Amino acid sequence: MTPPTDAVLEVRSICKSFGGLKAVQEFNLTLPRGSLRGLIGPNGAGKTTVFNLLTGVYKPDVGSVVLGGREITGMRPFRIAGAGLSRTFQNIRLFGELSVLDNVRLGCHVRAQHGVFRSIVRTPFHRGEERAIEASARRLLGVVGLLGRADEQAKNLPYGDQRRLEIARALATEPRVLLLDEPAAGMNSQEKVALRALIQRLRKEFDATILLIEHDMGVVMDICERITVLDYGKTIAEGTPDEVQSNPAVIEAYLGADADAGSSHAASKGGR
Amino acid sequence: MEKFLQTLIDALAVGSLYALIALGYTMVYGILKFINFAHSDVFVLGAWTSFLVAVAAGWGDPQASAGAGREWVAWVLWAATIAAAVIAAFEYAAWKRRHPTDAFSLNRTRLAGSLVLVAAWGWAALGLAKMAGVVKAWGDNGLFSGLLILLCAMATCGLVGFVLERLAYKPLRKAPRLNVLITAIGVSLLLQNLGQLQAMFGTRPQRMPTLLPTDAPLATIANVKIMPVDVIGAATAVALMFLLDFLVHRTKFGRSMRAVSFNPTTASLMGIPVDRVISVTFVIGASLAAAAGFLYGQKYPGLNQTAAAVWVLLGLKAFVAAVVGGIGNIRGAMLGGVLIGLLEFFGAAYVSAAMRDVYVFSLLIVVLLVRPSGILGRPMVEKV
Amino acid sequence: MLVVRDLVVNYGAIRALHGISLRVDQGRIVTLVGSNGAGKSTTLRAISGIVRAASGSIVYDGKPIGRMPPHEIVRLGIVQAPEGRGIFANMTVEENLLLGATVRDDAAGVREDWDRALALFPRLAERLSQNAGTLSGGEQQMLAIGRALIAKPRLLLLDEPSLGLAPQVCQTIFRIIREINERGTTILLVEQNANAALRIADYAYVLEVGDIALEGDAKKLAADDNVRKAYLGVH
Amino acid sequence: MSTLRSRSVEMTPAALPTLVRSVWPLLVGVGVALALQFFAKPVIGDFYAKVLLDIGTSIILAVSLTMVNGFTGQFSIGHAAFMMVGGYVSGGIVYYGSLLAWGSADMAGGALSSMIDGREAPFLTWGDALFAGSLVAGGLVAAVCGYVVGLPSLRLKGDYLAIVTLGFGEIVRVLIQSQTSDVLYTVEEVKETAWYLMPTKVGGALGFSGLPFYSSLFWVFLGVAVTLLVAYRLKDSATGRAFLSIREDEIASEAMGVNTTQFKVRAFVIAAFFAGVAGGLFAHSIGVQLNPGELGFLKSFDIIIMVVLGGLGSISGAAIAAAIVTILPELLRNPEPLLKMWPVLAGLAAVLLVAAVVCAMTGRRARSLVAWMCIVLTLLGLGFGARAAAAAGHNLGDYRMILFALALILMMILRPQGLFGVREVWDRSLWKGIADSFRAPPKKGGTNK
Repeated sequence: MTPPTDAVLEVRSICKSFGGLKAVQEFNLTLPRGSLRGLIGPNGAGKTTVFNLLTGVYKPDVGSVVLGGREITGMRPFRIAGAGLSRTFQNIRLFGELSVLDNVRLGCHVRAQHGVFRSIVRTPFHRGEERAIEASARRLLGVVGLLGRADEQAKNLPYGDQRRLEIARALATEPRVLLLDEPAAGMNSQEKVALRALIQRLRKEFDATILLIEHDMGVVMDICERITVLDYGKTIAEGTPDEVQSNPAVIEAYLGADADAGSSHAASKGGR
Repeated sequence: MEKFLQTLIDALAVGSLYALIALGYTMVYGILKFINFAHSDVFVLGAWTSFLVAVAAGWGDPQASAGAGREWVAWVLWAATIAAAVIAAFEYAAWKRRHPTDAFSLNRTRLAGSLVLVAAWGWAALGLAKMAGVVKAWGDNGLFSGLLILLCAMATCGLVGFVLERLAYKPLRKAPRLNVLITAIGVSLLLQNLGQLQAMFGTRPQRMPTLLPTDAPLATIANVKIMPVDVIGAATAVALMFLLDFLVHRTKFGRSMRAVSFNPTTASLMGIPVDRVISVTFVIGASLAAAAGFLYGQKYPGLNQTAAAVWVLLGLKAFVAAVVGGIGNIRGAMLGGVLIGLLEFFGAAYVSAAMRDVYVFSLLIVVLLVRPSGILGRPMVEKV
Repeated sequence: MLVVRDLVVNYGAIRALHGISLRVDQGRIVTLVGSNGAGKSTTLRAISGIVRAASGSIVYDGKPIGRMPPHEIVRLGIVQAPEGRGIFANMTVEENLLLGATVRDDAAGVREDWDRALALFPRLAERLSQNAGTLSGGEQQMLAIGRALIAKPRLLLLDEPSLGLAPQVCQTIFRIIREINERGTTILLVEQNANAALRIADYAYVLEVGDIALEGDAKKLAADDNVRKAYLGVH
Repeated sequence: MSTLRSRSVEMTPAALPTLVRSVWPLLVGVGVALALQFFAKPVIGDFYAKVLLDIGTSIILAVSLTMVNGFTGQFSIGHAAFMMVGGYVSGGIVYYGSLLAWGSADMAGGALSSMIDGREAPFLTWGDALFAGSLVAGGLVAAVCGYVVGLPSLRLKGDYLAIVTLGFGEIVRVLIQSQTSDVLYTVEEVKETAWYLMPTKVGGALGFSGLPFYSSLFWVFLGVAVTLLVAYRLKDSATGRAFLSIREDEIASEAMGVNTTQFKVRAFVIAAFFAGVAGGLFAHSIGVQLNPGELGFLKSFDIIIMVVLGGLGSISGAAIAAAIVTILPELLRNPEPLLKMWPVLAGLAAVLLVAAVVCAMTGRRARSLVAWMCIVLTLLGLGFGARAAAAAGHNLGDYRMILFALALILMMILRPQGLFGVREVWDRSLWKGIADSFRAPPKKGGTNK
C-alpha cells in the first residue's frame, strides 16, 4: 500500500508492550499536510506512549513510522527531531535555569552547524548563524507572546507561559509535524482561549501539521478536524468531533462500562 | 598450594569486611537512591573510635593517645542532655495545659525527642567504653574487651550516622540527586578533616592495639596458619550479615524498610514513618561500617590519619562491591564484597601487588558498562 | 466525619486544586468523579498528607489533620488504597497484606481482619506466598483494598480502583466496595468510571480542573446530562 | 519560509571585522599576562606572586571542570587524573627534551618563563617553545583520556558516572605510581634506554623530581585567558546551549535534536584538554613536585569544591571560587591584608544591613541582600577569628578543609545552585534579582498579553 502523496506522517500498525502490558496495539495514523488531529482517551490509554514511540523515546516492537516519505522507526530521538518531528511534554520539560530566549534558541540547534572550533574562533558564518538563530527565536517568542520575558529564567515563568514556551521551542526545530502533549493542562479558561487562538495561528502562519493529545474536551472538540480515540492501547474510534462524541464505544470508555447491565449485576449480588 | 590457601584466607577475611561496609552503601542507596560518599569515612571513624576506646581501656601503648584531650565529648553530652531536659519539660508543661487528660508523646516535639535520643545514646556509648576499661582491669584476655569495644564503636558511629542524616541529608529529601551527591562529598570531606583535628584523632598514624591473639594459630593446614583474627573477624562479619538479613527479611521493621525502598510515598500510606525508617537505615549502615573498621584494624593494625587516601579507598572498594553485587540489593552486597576480596587478593598474589586497586576499579567499570544494575540488581527505567 | 474546606494545592507553579470543599459523613460512600487532571487524586493525596495544602483546612472528627505526617493520619483510621494500586511488587502477597497492619498493635484484631479480608478476596488467600508483582491487575487491586482493610480503616480512601481493569473485574471490585461499606466503613471513592461510581455512591462531587463543578445525590447526578458534559465537552 | 541555513548565510558579516572581534579578547589576555609577569610580579613580591600563580592554575582547573560538571551536568570526580596525565606528559617532554637538547634538564627559558627576579635572560628562548609545546601535548594526551572516560557517559548517569570517573582517576594514579620507575639523570642513560620505555621513567611513587620551573605568571595567565575565552565562547554558542540543555533535561534535549552522547563526550574532551594544560603548568611550578599521591581523588574534590561553590555552570563563578579557595588558606594563615580592609567591609555590611531593613519594613524581599551581607560579614569574621586564633597559637589555615566542607554542605542546603548558578557575574539577570529586592515583589501568575 502506498501512502497518499500528501501524508506527511504515516504510522503503520505500531505496537509496544511493557512486560505483559500491551501499551499500544496496532496503532495507525495518517496525517495529511496541514491537518490537525486530536488524540484522546482515558487515563492510561497509551496516548503518551504513542508520542514516545513516534519520537524515538521507545522503540516500537513492530510497525513503522514514516515521516515525509522517510522511515524513522527506531531512530534515536535526536535524529527523529532532525528529521522533522518535534514535541512538547505532558509534564513540562523546559530547561529551567536557562533564559526563555535560550530555550527557544536551543530549539534551533537541530538546524544549526554548531562546530566546537567555529564557536571558539567565531568565524563569520558562526556569527551569521547565531544572528539568524536569535532572530528566529525572537520571532517565535513574539508569536507565542513571550517576547517581553525573553531574558527571564524559564523556571520563573507562570505555568501557562511555560506551556507556550514549550510550543515555541518545539516550533524552533522547524518541524514537519508538531506533537503537542496536553498543552492546555493546568491552564485557566482564559489561557485556554489564548491557546486555541495560538494553535489556529500556527496552522495559518507556519502551515503546521499538528497531532494533539488533550484532555480538555472543549479544546479538542473545538479545534480538531478529526479525532482518534484510544482505550487500553487500542484505537476504538476515529472521526470528526461529532462522530466521536456520539460513538457509544467512546462514551463507554469515558463514562464507564455499560452502566445498566453492570449495576444491576452489582446490585443483585451486593445484597448478599 | 600454600600461597593459594593463604590468599584465599586473606581474601575471605577482608572480603567479608568489604561486604559489611558495602551493606551500608547498598541500604542507603536502596532507600534514598544516592551514593553516601561519607560512608567510607564512617568506616575509618569506626577504626579510630575503637582505637581510642581500646587505648583508653588500657590496651596497647599508653603513649599513643597522649596529648589528645577529648573531654569535649563529655561536655557535648552534658549539653545535649540538659538542653533535651529543658525543652522536654517546657513541651510537657505546654502539652499538659492544653490536653490535661492525654498521654504525652515525645514525638510531638521532634527537637527534644532527637536530643534525648542523642544524649542517651551518647551516654550509652560512653558507658560501653568505660566498661571496656573495667573489663580490662579484671584481667580480660582481649576477647570480651574486643566485643565491648566493637559495640562501642558501632554505637558511636551509629550515632554519627543518625546525626549526619538528620542534619545533612534530611533537608535534601526533595532535592535533585546531584545535590545530595555533592552534599555527601562535603560530609565526607568534613569527617576526614574533623578527624585530623588534634582534639579528635590527630594527624599521626597510630597502631591499633591487638586484642585478638596473633601468635597462636587455631589450626594449621598445609603449612598455612589459620589465625584467630581471620576467623573471628570473618565470623563476626558473617554473624552481623545474618542478623541484618534476618532483620530485613523476617521482621516487621525490615518489611517497612523494604517498603520504603520500593516506594516511600506508598509506604507512608501504610502508616510507615518513613523518616524514622531512613534514620534507622543510616544507623545500621554506619554501625556495620564501624564494625568493619574495628575488625580491619585488628587484622591490619596500621591506622592512618582519617584523610589518608589508603583508608578512604578501602571504603570505596566496598562501594564497588555494592555496585558489582547490584546496588540496593542486600545479598548482592555480600556477594560483591567477597568477590572483590577474592579478585583483589588473588590479583595481588598472582599478578601484581601494586595494582590491586586497579583490578577493583577496572572490574567496576566493566560491570557498569556490561550490566549496570550489577549481578543481582534489577534495571531501572526512566519515566518520560 | 471528614470536612474539607477551601482546599488549595499547588505543584510548583501549577495550581492543582483551586479551593474545593467537600464533606464525608459517617457510614456513607461519597464519590469524587471527573476526567483526567481534574484534581481527584490530588484531593486524596492531600487528605492522606502526602501533599501539603497551600491553604484551606482538612478536619477529621473535629481534629485538623492538614499538617500531620501521613503515617499519623493512617493511625487515625484514614487509610488509602492509592492510584495505580501501590503494590510492593518485590514482596509476597502476604508481606503486602502485613504491611497494612503496620500501625496496629492488637494481634488478635489483626488476625480477625486478616481472615475477613481474605474471605472477601479468596483469590488472595490462594496466592499468599506469591510475589505481588506477578498478580494480575484485578488481583493487585484486590490486594490493595485488602491491605487497606487490614489497617482497620474508619475512612477508606479508594483512588480509581477500576483503573485498567476489565469490565467484569470492575463489577466485582465495585460489589466488594459496597460490601465493605455495608459493614460500616465510610468510603471516599475517586473514580473516572462515573457510571459505576455514581451507581454505588450515596453522594457525589464532580470535579473539573481543580474546581467542584457539580455536587449532589449520586442517583440524581447519574441522570444529569451535565456530568456527561464535564467529561466529553459536549456543548 | 526560508531555512535557518539560508538565513544564516544572509546574515554572515564581513570577514575582516569578524577577525578583529574574534581576536581582541585574546590580545587583551596576552596583555594582562604580560603585565602580570613584568609589572605586577616585582611589586607584589615572590610570595604573592606564587599565590597568584596557584590561583591561575586553580582557575584553569575549575573552569575546565565547569565545562563537564557545570555545563553538561555530568558529574566527574576524577578531574585530577587529567591533570596528572597532562603534567606527566608535559613534564616528560620538557625534562627529557631539555636533557637531549641541552644536555641538562635545567631551566632554559627566557624572561617570560622566569619567576625569579633580576635574572638576565633574553625575552623568549627555545626552552620556552619546548615548554609551550609540551603544554599543548599534555593537553592533547589528556583530551584522549577524556574521550575514553567520556565514553561510559553514553550509558551511565549521575552517581554511577561519578564513580567511574573516580575509578579511572585511581587507576591512572596507581599505574603511574606502580608501573613507572626512577627518572633518568644523564643523556647517556637516556640514550641507552629503548624509546618505548621512556614513558615509564617518570619517577614512580616518589614523584617526578627535577622538573625545571617554567611556569610563570605569563604562561599561567595566558592559559587562564585562553581557558576563560574558550569556556565563555562555548557557553555562548549553540554548542554551549546544547551542553546546558543536557544538564537541565536530557530527555527534552534529545527531543530537541541534540545528540546528547556526542556533546557529553565533547565536553569531557575539552575539559580534559584544559585540565591537562593545567597539569603541565602545575608540574613546572616553583615549589611543586609532581607526585601521583598528591593528585588522587582528594585533589579532584578540591576542584569540585571550587566548581560547586561558584555555581554549577558559571564560568566567572568557578573562577572566583577558585581564587577564594586558593587564597583563603593564605589569608587565614596571615589575615592582616584582609584586616587592613575591615573598615571598608564593615561599611559595606552596614549599608547592606540598612538596605535590608528598609526593604523589610516596606514589605519587600531582601533575601539576596541579607545573603550578600552574610558573605561580607563571614569574611570579616574569618579575618578576626584567624587573628584571634593566631594569637592563641592556632593556625586557622589548617582548618580550611573543614570550612570548605561545611560551606559545601550548607550551600547545597541553602543555595543549591551555588553562588552564581549558571549565570555569569556580568549577567544582568543575576543582578536583576538583587535589584528586584529593592522594588515591589513581582505579581504572581501574571499572564501575557
